[in-house]
Amino acid sequence: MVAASHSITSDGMPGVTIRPRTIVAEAVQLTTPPAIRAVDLTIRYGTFAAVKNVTLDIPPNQVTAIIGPSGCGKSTFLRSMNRMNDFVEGAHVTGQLLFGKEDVYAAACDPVELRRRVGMVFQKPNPFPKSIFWNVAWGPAVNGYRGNLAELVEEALRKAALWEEVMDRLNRSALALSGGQQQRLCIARAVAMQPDVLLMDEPCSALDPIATARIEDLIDKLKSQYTVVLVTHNMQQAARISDHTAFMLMGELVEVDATSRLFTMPSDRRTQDYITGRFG
Amino acid sequence: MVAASHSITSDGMPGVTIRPRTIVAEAVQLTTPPAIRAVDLTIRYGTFAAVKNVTLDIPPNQVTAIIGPSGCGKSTFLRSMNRMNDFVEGAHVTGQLLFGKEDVYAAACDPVELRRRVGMVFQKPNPFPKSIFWNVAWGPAVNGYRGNLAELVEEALRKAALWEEVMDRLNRSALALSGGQQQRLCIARAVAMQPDVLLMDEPCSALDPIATARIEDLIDKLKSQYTVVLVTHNMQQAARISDHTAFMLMGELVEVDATSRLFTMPSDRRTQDYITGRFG
Amino acid sequence: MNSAMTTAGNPAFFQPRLNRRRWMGRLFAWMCLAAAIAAVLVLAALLWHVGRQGASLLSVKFLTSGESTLDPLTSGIRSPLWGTIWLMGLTTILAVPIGVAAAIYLEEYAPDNRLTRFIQLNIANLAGVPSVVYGLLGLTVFVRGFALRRSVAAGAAALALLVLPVVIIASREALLGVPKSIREAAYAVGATRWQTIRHHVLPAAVPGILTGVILALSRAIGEAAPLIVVGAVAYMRKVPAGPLDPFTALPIKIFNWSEMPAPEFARLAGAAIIVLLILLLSMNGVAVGIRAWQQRRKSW
Amino acid sequence: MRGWQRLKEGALHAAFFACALISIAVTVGIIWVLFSESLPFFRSVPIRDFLFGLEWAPRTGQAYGILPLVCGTLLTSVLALGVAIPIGLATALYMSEYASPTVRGVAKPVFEILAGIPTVVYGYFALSFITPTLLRPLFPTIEVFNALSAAIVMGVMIIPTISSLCDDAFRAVPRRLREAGYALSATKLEVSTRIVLPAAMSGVVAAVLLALARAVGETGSTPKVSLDPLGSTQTIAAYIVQVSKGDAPAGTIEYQSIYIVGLTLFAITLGVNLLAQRVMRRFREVYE
Amino acid sequence: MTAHFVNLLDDLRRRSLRMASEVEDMLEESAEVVFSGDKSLARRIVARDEEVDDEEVGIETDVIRLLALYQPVGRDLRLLATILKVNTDLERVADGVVNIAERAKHMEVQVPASECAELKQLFPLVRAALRNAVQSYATEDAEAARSVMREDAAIDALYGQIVRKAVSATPGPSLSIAALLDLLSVAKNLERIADHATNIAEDVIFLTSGAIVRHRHDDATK
Amino acid sequence: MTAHFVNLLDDLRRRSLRMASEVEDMLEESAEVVFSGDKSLARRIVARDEEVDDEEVGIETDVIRLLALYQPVGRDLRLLATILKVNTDLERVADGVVNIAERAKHMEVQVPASECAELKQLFPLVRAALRNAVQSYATEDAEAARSVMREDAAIDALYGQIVRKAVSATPGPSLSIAALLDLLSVAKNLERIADHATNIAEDVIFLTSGAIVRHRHDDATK
Repeated sequence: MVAASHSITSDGMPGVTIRPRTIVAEAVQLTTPPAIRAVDLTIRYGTFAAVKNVTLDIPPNQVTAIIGPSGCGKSTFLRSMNRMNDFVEGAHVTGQLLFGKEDVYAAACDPVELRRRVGMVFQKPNPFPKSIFWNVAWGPAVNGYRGNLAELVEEALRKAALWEEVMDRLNRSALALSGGQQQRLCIARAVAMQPDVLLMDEPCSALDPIATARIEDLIDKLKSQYTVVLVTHNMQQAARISDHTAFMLMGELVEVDATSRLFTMPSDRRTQDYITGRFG
Repeated sequence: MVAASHSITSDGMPGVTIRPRTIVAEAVQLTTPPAIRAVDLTIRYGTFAAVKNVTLDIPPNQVTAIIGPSGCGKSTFLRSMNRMNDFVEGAHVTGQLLFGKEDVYAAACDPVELRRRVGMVFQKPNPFPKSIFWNVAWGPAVNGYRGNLAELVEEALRKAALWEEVMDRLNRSALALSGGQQQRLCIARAVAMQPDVLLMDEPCSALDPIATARIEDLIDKLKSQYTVVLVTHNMQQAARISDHTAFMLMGELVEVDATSRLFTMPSDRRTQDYITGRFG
Repeated sequence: MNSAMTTAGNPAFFQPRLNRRRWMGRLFAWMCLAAAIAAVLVLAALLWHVGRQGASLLSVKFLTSGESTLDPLTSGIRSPLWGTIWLMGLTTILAVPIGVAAAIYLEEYAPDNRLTRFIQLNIANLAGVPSVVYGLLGLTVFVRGFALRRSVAAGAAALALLVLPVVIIASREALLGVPKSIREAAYAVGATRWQTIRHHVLPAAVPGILTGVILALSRAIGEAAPLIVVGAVAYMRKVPAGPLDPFTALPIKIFNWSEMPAPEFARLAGAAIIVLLILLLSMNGVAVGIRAWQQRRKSW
Repeated sequence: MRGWQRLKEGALHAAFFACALISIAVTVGIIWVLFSESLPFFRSVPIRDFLFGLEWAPRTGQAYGILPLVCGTLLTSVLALGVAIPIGLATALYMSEYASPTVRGVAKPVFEILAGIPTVVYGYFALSFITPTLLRPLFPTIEVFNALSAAIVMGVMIIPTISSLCDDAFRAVPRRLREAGYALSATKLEVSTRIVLPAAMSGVVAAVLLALARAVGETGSTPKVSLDPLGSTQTIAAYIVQVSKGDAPAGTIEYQSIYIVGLTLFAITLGVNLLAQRVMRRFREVYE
Repeated sequence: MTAHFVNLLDDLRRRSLRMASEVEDMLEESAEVVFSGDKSLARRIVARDEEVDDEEVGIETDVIRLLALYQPVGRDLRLLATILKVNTDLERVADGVVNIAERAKHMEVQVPASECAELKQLFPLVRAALRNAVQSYATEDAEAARSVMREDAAIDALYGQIVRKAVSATPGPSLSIAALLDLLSVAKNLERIADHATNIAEDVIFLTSGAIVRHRHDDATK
Repeated sequence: MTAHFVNLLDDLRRRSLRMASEVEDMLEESAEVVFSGDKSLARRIVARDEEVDDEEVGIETDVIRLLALYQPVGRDLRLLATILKVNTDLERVADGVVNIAERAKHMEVQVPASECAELKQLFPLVRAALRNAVQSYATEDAEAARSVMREDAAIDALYGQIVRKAVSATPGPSLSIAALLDLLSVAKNLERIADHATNIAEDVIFLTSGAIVRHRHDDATK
């Protein structure tokens, strides 16, 4: 269980509380151990391999962007990190996906518990058709949060830079908010679970440029507290907000590098072609 | 009725056939008369003015992009050019919209005839659930095209850079094509009507970057034969493909200029703020 | 429009014949309108006819008195009305929980395998099975097999089976209308499947389910054929006191009266129809109201 | 997940599954009942006579040919479709393409009411209004229980089914297809009949088939065998009701005959339904 | 992401201005070296130049990085282009200052004061030109930039005077050819530093108006 | 829009290369002016410089335009940055050439051949350096660029030799101070042209590898 969520350790399963920070760095080249590590990860839908032998470290407290053309497997890869692919018929995973020391696809790993620690924000804003307050409070409430819910909601909304805009209408329906506000609400909802990692699946693709800019600013602020993994097909967005960028093509990881390096001096020809638009 | 359409003067209304080439250039500063000219155009939905007093010339055989934040009226303005707004309940137009010399909103103007000469491509690819051939041939057939349909279809598909890809499966359903191909098919469909003007309403917003690049290349090629008016909320796209860019804000036309000028030296503070992302 | 720049093709190849097309369009629109009006006229004629026949007999006494053998025009519909109420109550209790549960299974739990597809196909077919066949099923299984005899319970059970597929389909539609993104959102904050269904999917689907249930019941309320087959009696003065008592119902009484040659029975049937239609309309009204409310609320 | 939570999840899953299985039990029940009750029938009547016999006279205990019943059913149903298809389709086109939102808002509930009116009411309407008031002046020889009035009423009864399902099919055609049509200089008529209608065609066909299935399954008028719409016919459903009303004692051949007749009805409607579903599935694939 | 980019852009601009004031400083010090012959100061100038060189590379890398990552347009793009151009000019100014310092260091035989009069006049003029150019860059003041460009003529004239005087000079024991060449070299470097100041002023005009006024001073200074 | 942009980028690159060969030409001509004293040729060089100036402004405008409109990344961005930097260097080379031609024009008294020996050596070296640098730019050949950078030392050495000789020379009737200064100025300009050639070579290395090797020749030329 994560450090902050001590309120839910009451279920008497202390065995699951392996904390990433206790690992003795096994990857010597890294100063801090990766938040998530994929080792030779392959994801198949039936016979089709959507993700092929990907090995990648997601560094903690940074923004890692995954870019690539439609159907390159980037979304599938992202969704494997909190096992949202479980809901896809016929998805099959081989290789390892380590969240800290824990293998996400091991039998001992409970996806419900995992998702509490690895939050997710989706392509289209998907607030619950409830009040703004309960949108944020529902996740913690259902997971037996025993602190002050109102405080938690305020804190999450503040972190998502939404508090000022909604503080006087917490009981109104979340569906009355604008698209950009809804997406920030979804971020607040994820943040309220006090996760370690935030997965974002094209979080701005349904928003206009202005709302996009606000979300991007927000992601930039959040990365000091969370590990952010962002899938986007907007290369400029990856360039703007990520610290690291991974480029995928037909299920394979072609190149991963510091973003500023990847966008000025990509080392792989295919990356070069993709980012300069010469692809396909 | 407009000049080229002398075939329909059989309805006994010869008085309407004023031809623009007979004009003694009234706008001296222009070398060629504009293809479309909006003069003090205002479009209201009920009491809400979506477009306010816009005066703008669309130069022929060039690409004019209209940019602006969501809800700035750019789409409404575009759709006024072929009277697609007629289908919107409560839309009301004042001011003039001249297509050549003809006032599009005059009682004498038949929107059906107008739309044959002012083609449109929509945000989401919308091929008919028919064969590829009939997608292209349908418009001309309905309008009593008397030439060789097969040749017309081939020519249109070639112009839309799609012929090579579909020549051996013209009888297959258009819905089996990829999104990018569908959009090019929609362009071919518009082109087959031999219009003077092509209106494009965010033609790439539903496509991935690769398909987008192909459509943009295509628009660039088409502008030698057609006047293209393009609405986009992707500023980069406007920068890449247009010759002129108009920036709209809250229904007003803020600035219009050569694209390279607008994107390096915008003269209006609001344009500056919008293109550099400081808006809102 | 600068005809100078129409370089592509020759516009002379087009012969749009706009006047003819405009004229045809108007003609067609009028034809369609006429068809729609014709359908409405039938309804008007029906209502007018029924009203003319039965309105004068309507009174509180008509609702509360039993059938008179002496003077048909003093007959009332006490026992068929109560029979119908009993039937509806029991049918709801039997069909709705099972139907909604089955729909939840199919939408939320079922894996995409042969069994699931078979269940779905089977339900779609059940919805198309004629009501008479349900009557035969009820007759064999409930009346004789479970020895419920010709009771309200047997009739309600047959009706419950009749509306079950409709309830399942309507509930599935309602569940399907809840966007997948809402479920994903719930799972992503660490909710279990049941928590997701209980807190988000069901509340969002309830209006749709309710509408479907009401419409299914309003179909059941007018059914005569299966009840006749199961063995509702046409003539009965008593009101059923328990689920195992014999019964009659409004549609059966209407069917019975309308087949009688004497004109006063046609008037009685008309009056009963008015009662039945009022019941139906109020149920439909509730359903339409719920739907309108839901559509206003739903903005995802 | 806590232990008890896991248990609860599992129990609920099992319960929901059980409910879903009930639907299969119903089908199995129907088929088992129909077969087991009608098997004894063939002990006394040869299958050949049943399938190809041209007379249906169970009362006299001699003729058990199903063809007249099937013919009667189909005649009534086809006549009903003849009334319902043009009106239903035109109504649906009007509703989805021409009607303003206000008109729609009024008309749609009216059609729903029409759809919700029970069969018995229509039967009453046919007997007490259509035949005596409308048809008798035109065809003085018409019988009280005639196929024509049954067909007209049945047709009216299924108009809402057709118009509502077609309306749904037309409205499922995306708005952007219509816009594409208008942008290609088409008139409303052309867009309606040459884009919307073909695009929704399989939905229309499915609607017609479902309406047919409903017509087949409904109780119509009563006895006699003929293809003359002015004469009386008997439909399958009507036969079952008629026999049940008469309280035929179990074990008699008349009692068994309602099961074999029910089986026939079940087979016909099942066939039509399966066909409709196939068409419907193809229609859905186009847009989903 | 605008907020982040705006901050980065502002940081970069401030870095460029810091480098500019560093270079101004060095120019000031070089005057001291020339007129006092302080060799350790000369060495310090050379050392500072290395820092300037590093900073130049750093700023250029960052400009490219911001161009690649944030794809600026409008004024942001003009600012980045200006920073890039000013950066090059500042580095060249620093190089010129180093040249002056190097020359001054091995001015073994001091140039007689009589020969130095014009040089003593030239130094403050050039320093003022650079200071004003940097100032106009800091305040984005096109008018100030134009006045820098106008003043360049005076510097050129003074430099011409120095050259003419040198050409007509008679080398002898009090004025070796080497000393003369040193003196001319210092003057030449100063003149070029003033040219770079003019370039900076031109860049400021580009920044504010988008116009490239290089090679067209007549129009621009009006 | 890639196809369009690729074409524009290619056009711009070719324009830059054309300007480079123009400047190479001018350098060639300036040698002729120096050693033959052809004054009309000198005037033609000055005229050509104006064209080069215009072209420089044109190319820079286009670089900014492409940056604003197409927002390139990766190699495209590096190419644009390189074009921009090479552009500046080429313009400065042209300025140097003009300076040489101007000097040569008023070399009233011809410098004696004995004094010119090293200059005669220097010209072809510098021309080779510029040609090789432009060549490496045209072929995007980092190896060739590195060899240009290595060769710069020889040019610096030769220039040093010329300066030392001048310092130790005795001005007299056969060698006026003015002539000596002209000679030195030509040599100085040549040396600076070679520096610009080195800059171009550095830019080529940036283009091919993304590394900025300025001020770090030791690493780069290895």
